[in-house]
Amino acid sequence: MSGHPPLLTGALALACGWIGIGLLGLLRPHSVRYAGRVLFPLGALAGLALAAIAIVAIWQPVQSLVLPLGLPDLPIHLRLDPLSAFFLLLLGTVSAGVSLFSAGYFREGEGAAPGLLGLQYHVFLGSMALVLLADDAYGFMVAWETMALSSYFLVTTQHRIPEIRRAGFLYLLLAHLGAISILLCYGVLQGGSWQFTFDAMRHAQLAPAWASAAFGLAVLGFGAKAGLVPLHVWLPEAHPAAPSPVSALMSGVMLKTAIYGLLRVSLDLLHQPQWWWGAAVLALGLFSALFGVVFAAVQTDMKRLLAYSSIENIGIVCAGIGLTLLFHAFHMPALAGLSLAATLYHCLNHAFFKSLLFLATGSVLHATHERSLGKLGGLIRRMPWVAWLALIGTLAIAGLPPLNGFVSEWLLLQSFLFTPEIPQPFANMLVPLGAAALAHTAAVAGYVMVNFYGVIFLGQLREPQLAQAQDCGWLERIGLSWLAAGCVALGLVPVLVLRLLNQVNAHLLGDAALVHADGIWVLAPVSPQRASYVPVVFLLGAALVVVLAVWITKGVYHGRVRLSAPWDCGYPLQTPRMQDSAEGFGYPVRHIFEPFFRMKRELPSPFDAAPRYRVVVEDWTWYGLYLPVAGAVLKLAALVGLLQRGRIAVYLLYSFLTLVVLLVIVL
Amino acid sequence: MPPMIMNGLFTQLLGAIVAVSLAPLFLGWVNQCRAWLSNRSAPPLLQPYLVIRKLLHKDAVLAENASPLFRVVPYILFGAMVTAAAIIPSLGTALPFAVCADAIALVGLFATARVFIALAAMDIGTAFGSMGARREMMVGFLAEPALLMVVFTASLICGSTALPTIADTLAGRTLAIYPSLAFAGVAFLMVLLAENARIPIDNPATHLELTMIHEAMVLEYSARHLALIEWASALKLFNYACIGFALFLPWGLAHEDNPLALLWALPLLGLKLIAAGAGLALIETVSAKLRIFRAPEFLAMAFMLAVLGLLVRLLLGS
Amino acid sequence: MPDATASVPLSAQLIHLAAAVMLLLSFAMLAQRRLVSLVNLFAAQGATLVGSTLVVAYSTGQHELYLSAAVTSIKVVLLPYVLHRLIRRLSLQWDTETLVNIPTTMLIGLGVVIFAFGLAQPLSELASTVTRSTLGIAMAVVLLSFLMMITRRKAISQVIGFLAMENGLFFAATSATYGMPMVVELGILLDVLVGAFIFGIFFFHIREQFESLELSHLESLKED
Amino acid sequence: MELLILLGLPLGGAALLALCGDRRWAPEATVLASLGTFLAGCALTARVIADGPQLVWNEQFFIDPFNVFLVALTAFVGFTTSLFSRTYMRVEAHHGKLSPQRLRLYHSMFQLFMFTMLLALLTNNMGILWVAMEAATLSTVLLVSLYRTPASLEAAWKYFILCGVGIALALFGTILLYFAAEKVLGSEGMSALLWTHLNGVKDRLEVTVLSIAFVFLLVGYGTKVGLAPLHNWLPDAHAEGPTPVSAVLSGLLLNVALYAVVRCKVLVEGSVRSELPGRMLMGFGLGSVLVAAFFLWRQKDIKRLFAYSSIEHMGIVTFAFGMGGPVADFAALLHMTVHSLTKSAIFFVVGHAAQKTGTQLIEGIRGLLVLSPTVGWGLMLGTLAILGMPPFGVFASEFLILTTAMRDHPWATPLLLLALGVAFGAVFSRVQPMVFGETTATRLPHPPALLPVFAHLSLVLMLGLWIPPFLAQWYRLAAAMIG
Repeated sequence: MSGHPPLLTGALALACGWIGIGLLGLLRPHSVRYAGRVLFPLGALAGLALAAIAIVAIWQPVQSLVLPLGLPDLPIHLRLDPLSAFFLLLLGTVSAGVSLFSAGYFREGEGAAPGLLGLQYHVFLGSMALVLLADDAYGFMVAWETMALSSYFLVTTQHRIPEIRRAGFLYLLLAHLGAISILLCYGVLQGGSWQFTFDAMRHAQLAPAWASAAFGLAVLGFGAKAGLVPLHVWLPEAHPAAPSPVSALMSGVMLKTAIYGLLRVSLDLLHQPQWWWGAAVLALGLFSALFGVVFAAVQTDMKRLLAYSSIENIGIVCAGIGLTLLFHAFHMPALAGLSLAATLYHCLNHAFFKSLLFLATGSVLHATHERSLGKLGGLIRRMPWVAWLALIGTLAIAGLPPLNGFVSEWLLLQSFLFTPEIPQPFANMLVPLGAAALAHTAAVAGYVMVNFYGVIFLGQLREPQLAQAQDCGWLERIGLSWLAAGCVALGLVPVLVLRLLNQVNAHLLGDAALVHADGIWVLAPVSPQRASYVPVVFLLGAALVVVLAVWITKGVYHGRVRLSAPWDCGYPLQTPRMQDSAEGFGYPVRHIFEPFFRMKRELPSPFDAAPRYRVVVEDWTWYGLYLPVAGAVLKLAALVGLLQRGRIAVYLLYSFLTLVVLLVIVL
Repeated sequence: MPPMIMNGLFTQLLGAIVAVSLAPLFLGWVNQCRAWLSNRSAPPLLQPYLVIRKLLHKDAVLAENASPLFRVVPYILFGAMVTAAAIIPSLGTALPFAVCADAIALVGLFATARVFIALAAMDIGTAFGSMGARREMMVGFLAEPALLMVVFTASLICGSTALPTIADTLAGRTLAIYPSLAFAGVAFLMVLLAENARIPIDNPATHLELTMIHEAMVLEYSARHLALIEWASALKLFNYACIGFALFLPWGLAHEDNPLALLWALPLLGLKLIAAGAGLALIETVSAKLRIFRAPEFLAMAFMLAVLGLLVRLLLGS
Repeated sequence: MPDATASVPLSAQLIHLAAAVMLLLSFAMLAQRRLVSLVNLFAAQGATLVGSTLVVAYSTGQHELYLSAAVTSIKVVLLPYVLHRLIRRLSLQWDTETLVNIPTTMLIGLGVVIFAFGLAQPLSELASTVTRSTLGIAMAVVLLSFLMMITRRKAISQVIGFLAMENGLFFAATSATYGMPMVVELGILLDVLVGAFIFGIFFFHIREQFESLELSHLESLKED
Repeated sequence: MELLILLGLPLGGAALLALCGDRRWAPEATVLASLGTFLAGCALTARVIADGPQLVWNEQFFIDPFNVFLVALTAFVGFTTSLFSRTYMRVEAHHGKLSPQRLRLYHSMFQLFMFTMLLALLTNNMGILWVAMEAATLSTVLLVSLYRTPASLEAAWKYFILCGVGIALALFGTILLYFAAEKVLGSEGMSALLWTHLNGVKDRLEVTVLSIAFVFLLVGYGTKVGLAPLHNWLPDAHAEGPTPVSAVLSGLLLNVALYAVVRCKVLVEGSVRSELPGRMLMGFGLGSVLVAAFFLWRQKDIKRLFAYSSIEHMGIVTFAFGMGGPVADFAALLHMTVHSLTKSAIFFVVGHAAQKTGTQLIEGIRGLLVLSPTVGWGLMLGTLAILGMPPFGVFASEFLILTTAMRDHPWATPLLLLALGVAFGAVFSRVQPMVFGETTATRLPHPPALLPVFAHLSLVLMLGLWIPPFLAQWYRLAAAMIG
């Protein structure tokens, strides 16, 4: 099917174009103007173009292309099918906003030279596009690791700070381990035919055991990238370390490539899932979601908070994947389609609101040079643009109607409501627990987001120097507004999005998996009797009542207003320190979910002259998993070290014994 | 057929208007019952209306550092509650606009209202405001999933998440005992108490700093803003009551086939409300206010009950 | 069985004798403490090697083996001479070294010899030559010198062990297979000589660095 | 003809430089000689591409796809190394670490080493192969001890003794080979040692003899390959010798030794017709990978670090050869190529880094990006390449090897996974702070000679994305021959 399919060629050209734009950056590596006015806007344009191509391609039949590159027996294959097209759309639209923002964001003193940053940034984008286009194991792995590598360099932009170096190392280490297991997964998938193209893998017949092995390796590998518990530890380290646009891309888009890979392997390459795969992924996802949101609630660094919230959202997405596999394994295409649609929808939503919020934190960071929630506050009065746009993101990520976060969670809950029809006693017990966990996660997410927004943007300024904070520049505003608009649009016209998703469903699960998506306004994926949701009318109705209320209260009665000092039950002394800090706000969660945490508290005694309260919340996976492993490695290394004590006679003895042993073996 | 739609719209509009107008009355009724039960001389039944009217006439006093968000929140709150009232089948189940939002969306709507009021409470940056916001959100993230679970139990029975459909199916069925619904009912009651700032979680009649939740959030509001908020919370209580009726006492709602049913659906609703108010007052009087840190346990109990209801539904199929 | 022995041609008997002597000598080297006599033993071993080579050459009439013998004799004469010079230059005449418990070493050595024989048994079955069974002895000599290198603590004795190993190899080459092709032999010999030369250089460097040839000085590079 | 130049030039160069290697123009002379060798190598490869494998000089020399690409590689790396050492050695002398006589020794021995490498690769005679290997040891042992420091002397001594003994065992193996062969091929002439002839009759050779011979050869040459537990000389020699020597040791000597092992394996497998040789190689390979990976965690000296990484990679290659089959052999050959290119490049960079900071200790080297960006990026990229990060070529071969292992020997893959992960963590956690971060060292005047480094790295990059057809063709032919 080679030749030159236009769309695929175009997408490839844009991916390479990104890399080319990056290389342009080396022309004037130290000029901020050049990077901000030329490179990043060009990148944004390329992103939009890519999105356009993807939207067209999602309706087209599959296109594929073979490049004269790669290994001799394995030229690099490319393929553009609805699944990859959907994720390309995600990549294009989100990266456009992020690139516009970055155009105004990067300045002097951001560590590496802007030109170099531009190079790494655009190579990152290009490699992500190639990951989505690759159609053979080798090309995929090359693009995948290039993505990891470029993002690593972006994370370590300010490499002079030891913490950032540590974060980068942890990230690359986990990414590499994940990559190796993905590699092994492909090694299994090619099933003896020495063909590493995905086509060959689709047709390879695997024994169930091998298939399960492949799936396990895939979950391990892609989970390490996506941040499934307990492989999540790099996220809360790397996201705060990276410059905010990079965190936005990593959290918003890169994690989705992992989801893409998981879907590609589990639904496309492995055609016959077994039901317990689904159950396992579902459990894993729900646990990650709960874990992430509960940890997000106790963070005091705004970017760490968002990182944990990413873990939560990825958990929700994985729960969706698990549900899809479950239904698919029991041959319920319609339900599988519903949950797959929910999954992909949530990917798209998360990409938008999470990058929006990360960018907002970036602006806050630039304006205040402060990442700790304990030192921010009241910024809605200093930087209204960022604050109001961030409010949209906050409401969206909290899963509140009529914004986009709610739609995907609504769809997912709907598909949960069908699990009782699964002919598997254990599986259909999942509905109460799964739905409960999901609902609970969503509710706590609302809590987390009120904490996030309230502490950063509302209240009084906690530090005097916040008074100097400036609102962000116009390029940043455009970028933020683009993403915010995305959040609103995705929330208001879900049906149109569902039509796109239907293409993916049909491609992956067959035509029986189409979700009911007629009209434009009424979202009724199964049937209007079953469940329906019309965000626009919903919004209009509420707005109407609000307007009426305003009109009545202002018009019928007088609208007089007096300003005065806050009342606060008449307490005379009020300082900014009296409002809840993030620690204070997170207290109930710490109190309720105590077993989740590994807490160190410093309580003041009644007689302290200068009483101070400190609480450190740590992740037990460190102590339960990572440190023991590291310790074991070091111990082994110490043992191995005994091999070499410097005595030449001993070395000779080794050779002698080796010789003797081998001779004995031979005889 | 147009007449059908017409009286559907009429039903919906009527429901909303009834809710908006009767909500304060319901609140007044509950307070009166409480007063009687605790041998106090009761305030007049229309006290809430008087309060709202008084507040509407006053000059609004705002903190200097109040942001626009702080000013718009009361209207959003009110709007959300009215929208909810319009969606809930309080009088009839033939609601053309009910397709706009099913039960899950309804829960989402309540969550939105909660988030906004909490944000507004944090806006001024006073100690009490943020404390109230924190507590309110805590109650929220425990009560909301419980409510959702209650809804799920019902919708598993009826195979739908649209409230009118649920109400219809439940009403249509021959009277049978649903253990799952019993569990769900108890859970719902607990959620209702918690969400509407009633004893044992909160005490609407107190301004004791350490215990108040809802009051702490609205401390900085005055005049028309406060009026709207009070009205909205009365509406909230009313809505919850109606949800409860739709789920557990769905009888006597008007169906599309006979518009005249509205004529006796309305008094029936009144009766239900009177009974519910009395019951609510009774519960509030006999139970004691919990310490705020006991609240999670109370709500976790509600959550557990709801999930149990769901499990029972799956196991016994009833 | 005497008649069996008698049936073997004289040359073969001589070679067997040489083989036995070599084995004996390597045992002696394994046990020898004094450097000087170690060198002498090494020389003796070389001489035996030359002898056996000559016998083989004569009996099989392969003339390039004469050359090979001559070449080997260089080694026999030259290397011990050089070593003696070195020892005198570095004044190590009276230098002895403490070995790890000679009886144990001997026992291990015996084990090694048996192992070598067992190993060589199947091979010598295949050999076309009269002197096939010497292969086992050659292997034994190689392994014994290996053992000696392991047990020694001094640079020089280690080198001597190394050279003795080369002797064993030559013995295998000549007696078991009637010599490798000439080019190869020359190359091998060249390497050995150069090697010995380099060893000499090393002794001086080590000496000037550490004031002795104890290997215990050469144990600083290790994983710690 | 090319053959004559190929062998003659280094030999003549060695002789010439032995006489007057202390002149000012000596480095240039070395470069010229290496360049000539390289060109001759290219010509030879062109010839072989044109008209296939050939036997020359009454079959004493044999050129087939397997060794010709190694010849080209050897000549190329030798050339770039001489380019690098031109600057490097100047600086060393300028720091007063080396006297002119030492430089003379260095230059001539370098050429001699190149000669022995090429001889070992080109010869068809197992005996000459042995001689060349031994000569390689002899010519490098003095280079390792070039600085005459106690440590370097010790390293050289260990190198000498261990490899000497190993080589002696290999000789015994060779003798046994001959012993087995002369009964088939007869002892007249030297056909009984000619690889081509042996290869022709390999299925008629005696099984027991050959298997014993193989054990001796494997232990013998394996010592030079640096397979655990015979590897102990390797880190010392690499760490203590001058950097160019470390580069050629790691980049060339190990390859050639492995080449010898594989040549023997081909013969033996043909005769034994059993998995045994392959199993042995796999065992050694796996063991080396594991041991090296854990050793990596203990390193404080940067050159030792990369020496162990060489052991690891040789282990991988050996493992791949052990698995056999077209894919694995292809991958192994590719890995040999990219490893020697990458590793020598890394050693070049490390040399400059050590010169700039004046120490080989990892703690001492910090913030190279600040100190000299090119060196910093060179080290970073080289390290990532050697750790098997795409799009560099090392990944391509590891990709094939791992996937093959996953299908054919799944039991081995967890070990490989473990080893690769541990190695990655160890190396990267040490290199990252060297490249990144702050530094206190001051910039030294002399500019680094990074042309070779980036030449190598770009070649490796190319091999990761596109393997030239003719190269792939060799690999395939060689793999077919190795079987």
